[in-house]
Amino acid sequence: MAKLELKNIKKSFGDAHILKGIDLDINDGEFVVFVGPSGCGKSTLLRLIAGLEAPTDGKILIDDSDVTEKEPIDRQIAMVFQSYALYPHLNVYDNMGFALKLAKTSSEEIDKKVKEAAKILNIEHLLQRKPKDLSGGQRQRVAIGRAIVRNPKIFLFDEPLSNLDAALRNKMRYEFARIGEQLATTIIYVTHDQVEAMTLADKIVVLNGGLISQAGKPMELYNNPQNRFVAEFIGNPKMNFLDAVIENKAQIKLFEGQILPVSSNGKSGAKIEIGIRPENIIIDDKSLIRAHVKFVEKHGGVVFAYVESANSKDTINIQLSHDTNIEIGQEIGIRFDAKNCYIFDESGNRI
Amino acid sequence: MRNNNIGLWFVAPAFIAIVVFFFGPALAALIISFTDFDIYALADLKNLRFVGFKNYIELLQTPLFWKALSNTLFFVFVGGPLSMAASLGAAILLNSQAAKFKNLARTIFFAPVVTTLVATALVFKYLLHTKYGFLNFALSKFGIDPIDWLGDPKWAMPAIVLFVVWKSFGYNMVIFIAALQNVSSDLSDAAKIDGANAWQRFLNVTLPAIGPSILLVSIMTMTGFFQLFAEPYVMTQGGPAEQTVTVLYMMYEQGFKWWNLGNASAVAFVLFLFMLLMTIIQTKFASKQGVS
Amino acid sequence: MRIKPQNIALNAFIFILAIIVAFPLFWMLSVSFMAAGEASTFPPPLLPKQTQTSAYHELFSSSGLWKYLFNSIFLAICATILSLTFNVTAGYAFAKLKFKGREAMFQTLLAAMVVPAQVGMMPLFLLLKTFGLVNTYAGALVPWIASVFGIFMVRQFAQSIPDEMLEAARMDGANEWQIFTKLIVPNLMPVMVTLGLFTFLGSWNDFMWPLIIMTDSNSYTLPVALAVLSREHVQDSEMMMAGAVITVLPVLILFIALQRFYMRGLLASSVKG
Amino acid sequence: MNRRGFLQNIASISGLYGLGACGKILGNENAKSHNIVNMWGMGREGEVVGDLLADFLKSNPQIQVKVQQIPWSAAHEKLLTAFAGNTLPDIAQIGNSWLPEMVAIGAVAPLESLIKNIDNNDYFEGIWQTNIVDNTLYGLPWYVDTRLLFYRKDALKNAGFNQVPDNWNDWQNALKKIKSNIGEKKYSILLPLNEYEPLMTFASQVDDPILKDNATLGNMQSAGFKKALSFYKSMFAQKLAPMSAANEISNVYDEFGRGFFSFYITGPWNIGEFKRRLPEELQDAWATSPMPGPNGWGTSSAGGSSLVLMKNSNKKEAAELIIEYLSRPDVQQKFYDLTGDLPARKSAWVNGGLADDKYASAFYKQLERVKPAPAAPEWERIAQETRIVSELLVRGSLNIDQAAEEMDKRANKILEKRRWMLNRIGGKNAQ
Repeated sequence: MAKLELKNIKKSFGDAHILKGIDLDINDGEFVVFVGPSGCGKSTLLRLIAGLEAPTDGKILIDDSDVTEKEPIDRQIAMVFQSYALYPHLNVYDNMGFALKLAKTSSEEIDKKVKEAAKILNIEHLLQRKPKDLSGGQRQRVAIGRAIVRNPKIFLFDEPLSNLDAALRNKMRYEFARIGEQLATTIIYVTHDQVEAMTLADKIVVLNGGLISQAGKPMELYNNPQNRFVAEFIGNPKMNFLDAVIENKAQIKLFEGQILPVSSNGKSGAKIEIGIRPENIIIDDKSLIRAHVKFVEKHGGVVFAYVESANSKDTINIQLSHDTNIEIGQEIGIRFDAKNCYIFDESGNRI
Repeated sequence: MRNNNIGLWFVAPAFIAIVVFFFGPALAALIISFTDFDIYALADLKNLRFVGFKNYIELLQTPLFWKALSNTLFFVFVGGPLSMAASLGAAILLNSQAAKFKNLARTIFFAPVVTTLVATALVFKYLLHTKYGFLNFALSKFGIDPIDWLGDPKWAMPAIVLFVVWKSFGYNMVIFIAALQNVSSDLSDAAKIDGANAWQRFLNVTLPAIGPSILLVSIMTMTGFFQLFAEPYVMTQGGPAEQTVTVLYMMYEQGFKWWNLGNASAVAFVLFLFMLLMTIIQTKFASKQGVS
Repeated sequence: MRIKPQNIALNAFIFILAIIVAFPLFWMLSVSFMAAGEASTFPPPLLPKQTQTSAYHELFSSSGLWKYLFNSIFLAICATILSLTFNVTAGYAFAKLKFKGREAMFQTLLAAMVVPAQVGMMPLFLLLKTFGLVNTYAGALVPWIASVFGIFMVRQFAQSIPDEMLEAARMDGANEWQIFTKLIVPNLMPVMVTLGLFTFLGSWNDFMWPLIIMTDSNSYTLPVALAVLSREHVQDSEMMMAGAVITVLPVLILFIALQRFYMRGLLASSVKG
Repeated sequence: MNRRGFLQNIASISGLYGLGACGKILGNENAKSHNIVNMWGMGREGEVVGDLLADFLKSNPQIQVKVQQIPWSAAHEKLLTAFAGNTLPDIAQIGNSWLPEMVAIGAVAPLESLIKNIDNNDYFEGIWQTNIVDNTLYGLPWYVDTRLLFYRKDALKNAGFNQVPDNWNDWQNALKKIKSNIGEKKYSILLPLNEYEPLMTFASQVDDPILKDNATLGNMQSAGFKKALSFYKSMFAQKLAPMSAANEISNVYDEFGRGFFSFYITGPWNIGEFKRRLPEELQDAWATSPMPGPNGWGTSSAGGSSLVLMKNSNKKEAAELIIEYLSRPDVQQKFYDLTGDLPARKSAWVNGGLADDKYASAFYKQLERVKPAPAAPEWERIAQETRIVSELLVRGSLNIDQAAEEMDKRANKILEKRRWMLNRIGGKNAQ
């Protein structure tokens, strides 16, 4: 268990500036997920923490000691790779024991630790197999097992689930939560999937364009996104956005002229976007905001209706209960409470 | 398909050519190796005797054959691994991220491969000259006395190996570079995190990953080194003291210099058997190691 | 970016290695422009005192080099044409056409890979003798007509042509020969360049077979002529180096110009195992 | 089938274009025509034979000659290959010692019709004998050749000798003296390890023949041969000769000029080369001498080249005219002028004053004392094998007895077929 501090981390490859100044504190025992679209720098950040790359600028501290210039092995970290990176010529047992062997651990000690880890992961029966004889999920466990035996201060996971099919991914997500709890150590987990982030993390760090967009507890990010990027990124299905203009301190005006009683502290006449989650939109035929139903998606428990309104660039997604009788082609009215609206200025910041 | 056997017409010319000009003669060579076919038989077939295994038995009793065989095996087991080590070393150098002008360096390293063997063997013959050769001149700068590279029985083989390594290492280097580019960088990162140093990473990540390439390259290289001929022909004519006579050189001399075609065919088949044996051993060994 | 000292060392090492590897070729070129006897002095000179082409003049005027040059070029071109026609048709058919005995024939060819070419050389010589082809261009070309290696290379490449393309052409009413000439050959162009290059270089650099089959000096190729001349002119290093330059330069230039194709062929042949 | 025919067959089989063009180029070149006599000349002789024949061709316009120059080092190999491949010319110059072999395989035709016009007393006896197999003349000596000593007069004088001693013992003492004068890095004599001639010269000087029983068995373990072998070996053992092959001495003439060695056993062609290649100031410093023998002047090899007519030639008449022309005394003299090759006919020596020439006279003397090589077709191979074993001897991996035994063993093996063939035909037609 350890805490990790990143101080103004920058990383460039030639002219490409991947990380532009990251400051982040990760506490002892926290399960932190780095999430963001591809190219946001999340994997690079992980590799910097691992010591596989050196930062162009900035410092990395583990338990208050500066490890910026240290080799991976001196940082007491373990990492699980997206491709699992198992040694193809070694069997599961040797794969898991490899690092210990390099550290000249006694063979009894190795045996004990490998078997312990195998038990946690339910792979005791696979120890003599070669990686090529394992299924994707099994390889995944071995890769985790290889990290566990090291007893590291920090676990690093680089998109560990992205090579699995959907069903297995759900199962492993649960496993990760369980293992995370069992290990009770600091975990840094990189993913591009916000569902994984929401379900696993103690703390989510949303990265965008080489900078931290927002960091915080999952529900904090969901309920209180600091900017349009986080608002859109977190939450499934996605938040809807409608163009609007600030009328005055207490009101905004939608595209078609409807006035909503939403208070904001922006300047009058400023262009804004309001965001509203699908579950917060209510069908109300009396409402002035009119829309045409273009498509209805029946998921069973819930139904999503995609409607078009002059106010939005894209279709608006509405979450309905399963007993709705809405149909394609219908004209409906929609409304939403002002308290459920998020307002973003032109540069995407929450106001 | 309407015309089912049209493919036969496409294949036939090449197939017939290979059967007539390759399989046929190879089979005939087997038959000839059981006769005393020589220049007299060439003049008059009445002078041909069927001698059974006599050519083979006599061959095994001929000191020159053992000399040639041991010379050839020296090339195969010393020259081959040396050449492969040079290839692998060069490939690793050029595959490292920090290397500059990789393409230029690769072209330079590869150039000897496409050059004409006879011509470059001649160049080396002069470079290795005892008195005026550049190598001895360079060595003299380090205080080493001139070595009679091609004239001293001790040095003739190493000198030819030096040439062959220079000439051939670029070929395998290219194959190794391609193999190294396919080595998963994740795997090498994982090993770094596991605490492996560069040498341990090479042993545990790179080497297993390029194993199949190494097997292939070693079969090709050793097969090639079994067939050395032009090098001794141009550089030493088998001398000094038969030190550089290879099996193929012996076959050439027996066959095309003295026209003892029976003997020469036996030599050719023994060479063939050795090469076959090598290939089988290597493949077996590799499949045991789990390289597919 | 921090420049690590080991990176400097690595590049310096590569640089030195490149110099060592290139040196023999550089020296060959340098000596070929020296005055007669200049290279046989101590210490060995690196560069000619005065660049001159006398060694080349001597070579061309007295030793019939034009003839050897012609023989080498002519044989290499014919070998290339032969190899392309025979191997491309066969390689394509093995990859894309179904016919009786295809597998058996292919396995037979596969078996040929383990038999060294030299085994059959002596009977081949006798065979060609009965046809009166010893000491003829045709005799020298026989080994280049078709090669298992070439067929494999073409086959491997042709397998990537989608069957749908051939089927579409058949639906359009093309016959097999039209499909081959109009559709396949253009699509096989890259591998044909590679195969052609390999054959050309192989024929040009070949030594043992022309040495055996070309019995008189009018028919020598450059490598054979060079080997023979070198025994007669041991002391004329400048002239021999000029001969080496003439022999090496064409293939080196060809290789550098078509390097991309060469490397592809090399790698293709290395994955066949 | 000619080339064009073959290629057109290929072309028609495969339906290819390009090759038609190839066929044309092939067909036009090198076509065999009926009035062209093909001739092979070796080395320098091959270069000058065209000039020699200029007058002949003027007076015989119906005959055309196409000369091929074959390098000496590959000549024997090329002759056999051409025989095997059916590509022999009409006339060839061949080494004397190869004649039995060429006769045995049936490559050459007897020169019966020529013999009437030739006076064999005008030839050196030892040389003439090499051209006769089974009492039949198969070759006409064209030039003669033997090996003898080229040496540095100054080195010999410094050692206290005015001329080359006539026996092995004194000669070697002279060599030792020279060695002690010139020191560690230089040598008294060059005996190139890649040539069998020096050893065979010594071997020809002893009483025992090299092969015995109608040349079907080796006789290398005889006392005589071993004596020659010991003498040869002692030259290296006492560091009188360097352990190197001729091709490792980059330039024999320069090295001779620099005094790297002072004695060299070689042939007459080097008279011209020494004159041409040695610097001006050394021109008076060298001389030639007949070979010393075990007890007084010794024999040397009956070398040289003969002109032979090939059996498969279809231009025999024209070919014989050419051979006859080339052995005329006046042509022989011109030949000498062009090449420095010694004329085969004594009259050419005397008429041209060659017999009294300061360098050539030693050869004239030596040629009266030459022995033909053993008349076994396998001789060339045996000689080569013997050389290889002698190199092992010199380099110390075998002793004299072992070497002699090994030489016999190799010779006997090579001669096995000859013994079988002679048995089969009951000893008749020994060749």
